[in-house]
Amino acid sequence: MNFELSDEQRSLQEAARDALGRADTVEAARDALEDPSKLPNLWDTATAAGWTGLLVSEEHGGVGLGPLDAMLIAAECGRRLAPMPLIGHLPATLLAEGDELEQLAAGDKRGALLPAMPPTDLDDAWTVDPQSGLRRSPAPALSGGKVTGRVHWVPDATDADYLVAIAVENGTPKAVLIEASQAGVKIEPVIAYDATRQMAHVELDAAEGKVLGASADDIALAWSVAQSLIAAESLGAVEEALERSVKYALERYTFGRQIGSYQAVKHSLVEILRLMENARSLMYFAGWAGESAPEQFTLAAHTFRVGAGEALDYAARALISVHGGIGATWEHDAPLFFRRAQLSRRLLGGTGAAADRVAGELLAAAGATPAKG
Amino acid sequence: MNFELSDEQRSLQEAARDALGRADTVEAARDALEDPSKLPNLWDTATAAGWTGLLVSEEHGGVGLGPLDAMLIAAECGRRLAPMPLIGHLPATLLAEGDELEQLAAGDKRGALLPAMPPTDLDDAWTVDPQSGLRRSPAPALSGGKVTGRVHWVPDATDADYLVAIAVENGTPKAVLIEASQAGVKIEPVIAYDATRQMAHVELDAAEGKVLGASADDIALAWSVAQSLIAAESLGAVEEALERSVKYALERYTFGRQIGSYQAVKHSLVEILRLMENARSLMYFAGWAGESAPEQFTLAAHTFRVGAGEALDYAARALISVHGGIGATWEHDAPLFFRRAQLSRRLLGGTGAAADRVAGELLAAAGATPAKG
Amino acid sequence: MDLNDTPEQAEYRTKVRTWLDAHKANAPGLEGPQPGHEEEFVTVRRAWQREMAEGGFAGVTWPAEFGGQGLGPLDQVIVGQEFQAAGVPGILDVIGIGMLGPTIIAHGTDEQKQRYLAPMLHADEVWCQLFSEPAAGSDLAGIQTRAALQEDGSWKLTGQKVWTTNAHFASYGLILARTNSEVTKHKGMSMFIVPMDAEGVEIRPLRQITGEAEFNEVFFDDAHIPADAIVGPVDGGWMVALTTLLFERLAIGGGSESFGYRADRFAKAIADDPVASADSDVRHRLGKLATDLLALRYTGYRHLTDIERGGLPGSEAALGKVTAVKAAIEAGDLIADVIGPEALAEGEWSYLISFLPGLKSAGGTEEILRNMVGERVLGLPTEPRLDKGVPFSELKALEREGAKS
Amino acid sequence: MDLNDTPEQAEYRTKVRTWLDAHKANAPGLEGPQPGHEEEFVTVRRAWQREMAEGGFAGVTWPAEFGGQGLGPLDQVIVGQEFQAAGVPGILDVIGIGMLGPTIIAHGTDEQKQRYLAPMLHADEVWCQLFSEPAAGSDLAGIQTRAALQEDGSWKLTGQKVWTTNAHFASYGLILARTNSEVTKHKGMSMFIVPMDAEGVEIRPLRQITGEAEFNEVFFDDAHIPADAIVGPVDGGWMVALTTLLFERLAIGGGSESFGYRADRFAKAIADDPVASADSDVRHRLGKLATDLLALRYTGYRHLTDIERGGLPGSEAALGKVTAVKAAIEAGDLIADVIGPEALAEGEWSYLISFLPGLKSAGGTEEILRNMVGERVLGLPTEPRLDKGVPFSELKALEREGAKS
Repeated sequence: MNFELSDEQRSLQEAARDALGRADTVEAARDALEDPSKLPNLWDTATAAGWTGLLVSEEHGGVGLGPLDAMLIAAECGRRLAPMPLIGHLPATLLAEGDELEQLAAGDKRGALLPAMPPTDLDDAWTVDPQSGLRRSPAPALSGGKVTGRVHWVPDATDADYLVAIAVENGTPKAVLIEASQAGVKIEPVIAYDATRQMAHVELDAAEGKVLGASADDIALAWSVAQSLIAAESLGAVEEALERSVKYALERYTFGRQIGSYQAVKHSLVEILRLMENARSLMYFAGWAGESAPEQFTLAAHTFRVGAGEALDYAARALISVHGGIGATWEHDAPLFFRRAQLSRRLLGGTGAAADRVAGELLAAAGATPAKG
Repeated sequence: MNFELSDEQRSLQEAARDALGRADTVEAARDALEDPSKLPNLWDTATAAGWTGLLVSEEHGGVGLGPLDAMLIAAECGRRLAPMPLIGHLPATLLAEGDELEQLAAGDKRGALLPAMPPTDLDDAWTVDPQSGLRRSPAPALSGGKVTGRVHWVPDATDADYLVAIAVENGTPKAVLIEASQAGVKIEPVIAYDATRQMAHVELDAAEGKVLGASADDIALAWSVAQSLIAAESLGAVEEALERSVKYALERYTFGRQIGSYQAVKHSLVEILRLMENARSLMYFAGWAGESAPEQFTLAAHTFRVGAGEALDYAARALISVHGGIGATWEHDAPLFFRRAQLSRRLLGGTGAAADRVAGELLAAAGATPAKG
Repeated sequence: MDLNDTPEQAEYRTKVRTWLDAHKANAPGLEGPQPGHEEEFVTVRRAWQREMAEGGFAGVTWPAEFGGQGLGPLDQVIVGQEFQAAGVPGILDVIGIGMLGPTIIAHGTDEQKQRYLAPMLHADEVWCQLFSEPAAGSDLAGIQTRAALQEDGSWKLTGQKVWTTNAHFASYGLILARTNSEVTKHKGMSMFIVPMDAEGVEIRPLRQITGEAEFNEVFFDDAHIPADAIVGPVDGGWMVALTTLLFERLAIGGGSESFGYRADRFAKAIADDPVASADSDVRHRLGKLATDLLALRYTGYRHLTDIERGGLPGSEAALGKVTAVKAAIEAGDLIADVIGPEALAEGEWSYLISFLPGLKSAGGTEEILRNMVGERVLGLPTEPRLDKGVPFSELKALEREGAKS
Repeated sequence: MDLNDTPEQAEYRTKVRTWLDAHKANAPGLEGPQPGHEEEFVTVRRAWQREMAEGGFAGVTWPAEFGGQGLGPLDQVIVGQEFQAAGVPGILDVIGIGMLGPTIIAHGTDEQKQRYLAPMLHADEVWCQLFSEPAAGSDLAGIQTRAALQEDGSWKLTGQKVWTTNAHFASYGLILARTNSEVTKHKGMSMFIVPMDAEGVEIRPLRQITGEAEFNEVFFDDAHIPADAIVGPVDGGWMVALTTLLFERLAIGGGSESFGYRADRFAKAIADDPVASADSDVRHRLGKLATDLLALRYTGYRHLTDIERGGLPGSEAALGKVTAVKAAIEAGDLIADVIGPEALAEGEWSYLISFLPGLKSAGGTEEILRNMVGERVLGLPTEPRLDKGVPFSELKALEREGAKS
């Protein structure tokens, strides 16, 4: 029984914290709302630290670490609201092969997964996020080696060199590595609300690519890893929000007492702690499953997404409330955490779809035969 | 603008409070859990006060009052957890006719509606509560003047003389008045959790009855009135729970202070108040709509059901929590309010179906074309 | 239960409608200032308020001797309802006419009433309220801005105010300042009228999550206030402030839908999506939040009934804001869950979601509201106060000591 | 991240399994006492604990000199896991062996250890804990039960205790009583061993919402306690009580699933209903509460890791109960919403729903837990205490005064 981070993992955390501390990414998150060019380019940081090849085996030029290590890096990025394009890149490295994989691992090329949601117990289809609305779009189609379709709200696609699209051929999902610069690829950058997330709508019109060997399970794994990374970012942001909230609750007085001595404030801060510790346990669950119990990784990654999402929703609002009126102004950083929470909740299927999948996994294990529509 | 109770309504409230104060119905609610015969028979109280004919016109021997007056009586019954069989009886009087109606109005006979849920924007069928599970049962069928089908968890059916069944013939709902004593009627009394509610599963096997003239709208109205009555009972119970909680919060000391001075307790009691006042406004909405804006009554009655149900869920748990451990024991009355809350929430389609209908009404008004299953 | 007008109210409503039919062509739009066009916005809205004042629809409840109509609060509500129905904005200076003018009428000198009320009514001079401070959020009596008495009887003002609406185009502000630190904190404050263009007054906008600068910070650095600018007695400012807050409470009585948080508006956003319209999670969430919003609407009618009967809505009326914010947050969450990131990108839902966190604290944090209602309505005991009976000048030291123990 | 045993643990686990294979045929069922058969239940469970003690599986962490095995808390956890996996109950006297025995080992005299520990281990004498009182809920140090010193050095006990598990078949109780009212409340208490069959001791069951009487009230009316029954020094009872509470916290470390609130159990109830299994409201609710319950399971492993490393789980471990109760309440609500009134009529869901309100307050109300965690883990300041430094005898008067002000 050893359910804690290893010494190596703690070192990795600390190194990430150091590396990310060099730029004031929180301040940059504010400036970028007016002028996106104010965002620091953190790709070099990622490359120098070896994060670009974190999940790639040493044989292919990576460092051969596991999902939990990637989550720890993502958490540190989330803590600093850093515009670090790893949610797109890292899952792409799980599916890429050969020379391109080595380029991605080295950071010479950037990758982005065009994420597709695996089938659920209620729906056999592979789907992608629509531009708007609850009806999901079908994943792109693969035909004659060419990919056609639209995928919306793709994280980190804007500056990607290689897109890893999930495309369906005869009902079977295939991962296809596509050069972003070709004519059949249209990448429309979109920034919504949280300027540190560079997203894009991607249109593929008979885009040519290399069909990769990844199986449906591999592709589903990439989706779950993306879920766990966005969850880890959220957990990091919660840790920062709690720290800042506690600090203010100790500094600020009202009616002659520190506000942290009032039950309403105290209990709300403890609620952040409770949700945060639960989310941390779920990160360990996802990390452990990713390493030692792959059959539980889907469940684990999605519980982590749900738990961390709930924690950030709560913490971002509490950070504002604890600060009173000033927390809702740009005098304070709280709005940046709030915007991060709002957007994160809706990406990659959203936390709602993650909760639905958690239920679906458990119901299927319990032998449910749902009465479909 | 006059959105308050009239003097007459306040007198009605007070008279009800007096009449119900004569028996210790809360104590009886406890005793009845061991021995149902301990429940006082309140039918004579209802008859003497004219409540049995409350919604019946004077012409038919009633007192010709409106839905709001009925809700006020129900609220007083709820406050005392009184085993008053009006949720079954009063809606039945809205559909009955002729001699039977006069008998019901006078209290010479007891009636009970076998409630059927009207179609929604998603489902064209008239349905009744199933014995168990989320799949609703079809309403009984009417054929050749005879009614066949099962209706479960029918309030107040146990001692009823006349059942008013909602039965469907060629897709059209009809109200049918059925003598309970005949061979084709099987009434299986059930008491679940809250011993003050005498319910029954009713089986009709080619039961003979009198097909009444009530239209589909009339029948839908009876359903909504039943919703508003169970809501009113809940509101009354909330008022009592708040009063008892506040009293204890003033009496009880911990760490040298009255517990009501602690924010956690204070804010929780204020939350009961907030939910209670919201529910009261919704009762007035339902009462006003019942009188002056019938096209809004469905929406109003179901918002009241949702609001009062939420208030009672919260208040019953808070009543226990405020009292600490003792609130969860039979030393205290709090468990009786808790049981009342638990059962009320699941009767007559449950508060969940009511929330769904509120949404359905608003969505239909906004021109939705839902993508049905 | 009757939502209809009395005959007198119906008559007044007709009068309002008739005036609106004749004048609404002159009315500006409902939208707020566009970036870069703030001044234009203020100019147009000033003109519209002037037209309203001339028609008798500004200061409806003010006594006739000060240019008002001497009518009741229900008549004011009728004006609001009809203007809303006609899709035209009301007065620009809601705070001045609703709260500060009435305060001056109650506590001001004859000269002050003479000088200030008419230009306020006609929007020639807009006013702002200078009560809140950064270090005195929930505890208004903890303000630190000082007014120091000068030898000539005038005052010098030093300190910082915050949450000041309209400060950047206001002519005057009503300011609460500490004039005596050697008594307990409620007893050493006075109320003044301060010209916003005086030397030593600096105004800085406070941008909110929405990106708008609805509020300002105002800094005072030895700003001069003449002797005759005091409203009410020296060191008697707390009573004057309570009057202002009373009028604020009356103004809120108008109802919770003034923010535009209507169940049908939110339902429309969902109804546009056929999948969402049939989804049971979406429908349950919509049904519950719509229930809250409808409860608010009908609670509003109960409050109007109280007002019609000559009373004030009880303190529990403050809970309406709690419900409104809670339901609107749930609505914003639901709609953005249904629409996705597109809902955040721009437009009404993005604005709604961004606006709510600020609204939650505005006019008192939820914690303070719950304390207030628990104590006044339910009769629950207050918390132990460490600052009771302590001169203001010693409070800081006491706080520091408390923190250590 | 490794959930596997160390080689030593694996070996011990095998030992437990081997013993269980040989003995589990003798084990009673898992269910609680049936109405009217309580005595029988206790008899059977006493015998099973005796068999466990003889096998070395009661008092696993007790020192060998007192009949224990001298093993670590992780070994205790392994015993619990294996017994659970085998579907057999553990010891009857969880409170005695887990908390009261260790307290006596830490603070008792040699004579006391000699006399009481072995019969406790073998369930010949079951024990109960007499700390809580009706008037001292959250504030344990506010107890009023008095032990008055007699001329012969013995004590007379008067007062009332509550929430006493197993009192009706316990031989002895460990009782905290006030021995000096003229000092501040924490300083005037002492700990005693009291025979439950002594004259002047009366036990009354407290029935809960479930209908069960898990707890008792115990009344003392001049009950006699010999001089040698005191545990620890006179007026030094608070330190002894803290030891008991420390062992309680260690016992809780075992994990949150001990109540049986497992995600898969709740999912099974929903899976039985095909309509519910496809309903998005039901699925969202299930997904969220299952997330909480899985978080608890893996938080449990983190705590076990802490224990394995020789520490105690931090104070935040107390939040596990908050999450467990919250998620289980949501599960009960969901399942009863799906099944309908039938779920309340009888059986496991009715029991679950009824049990939770009591569990919520057990071991400290949620408010007190949040205070404790906020102060110890986040370093937030305590609330002002009115009872600081005040002799116990004057507290009542102080409270009355506070209520007036």
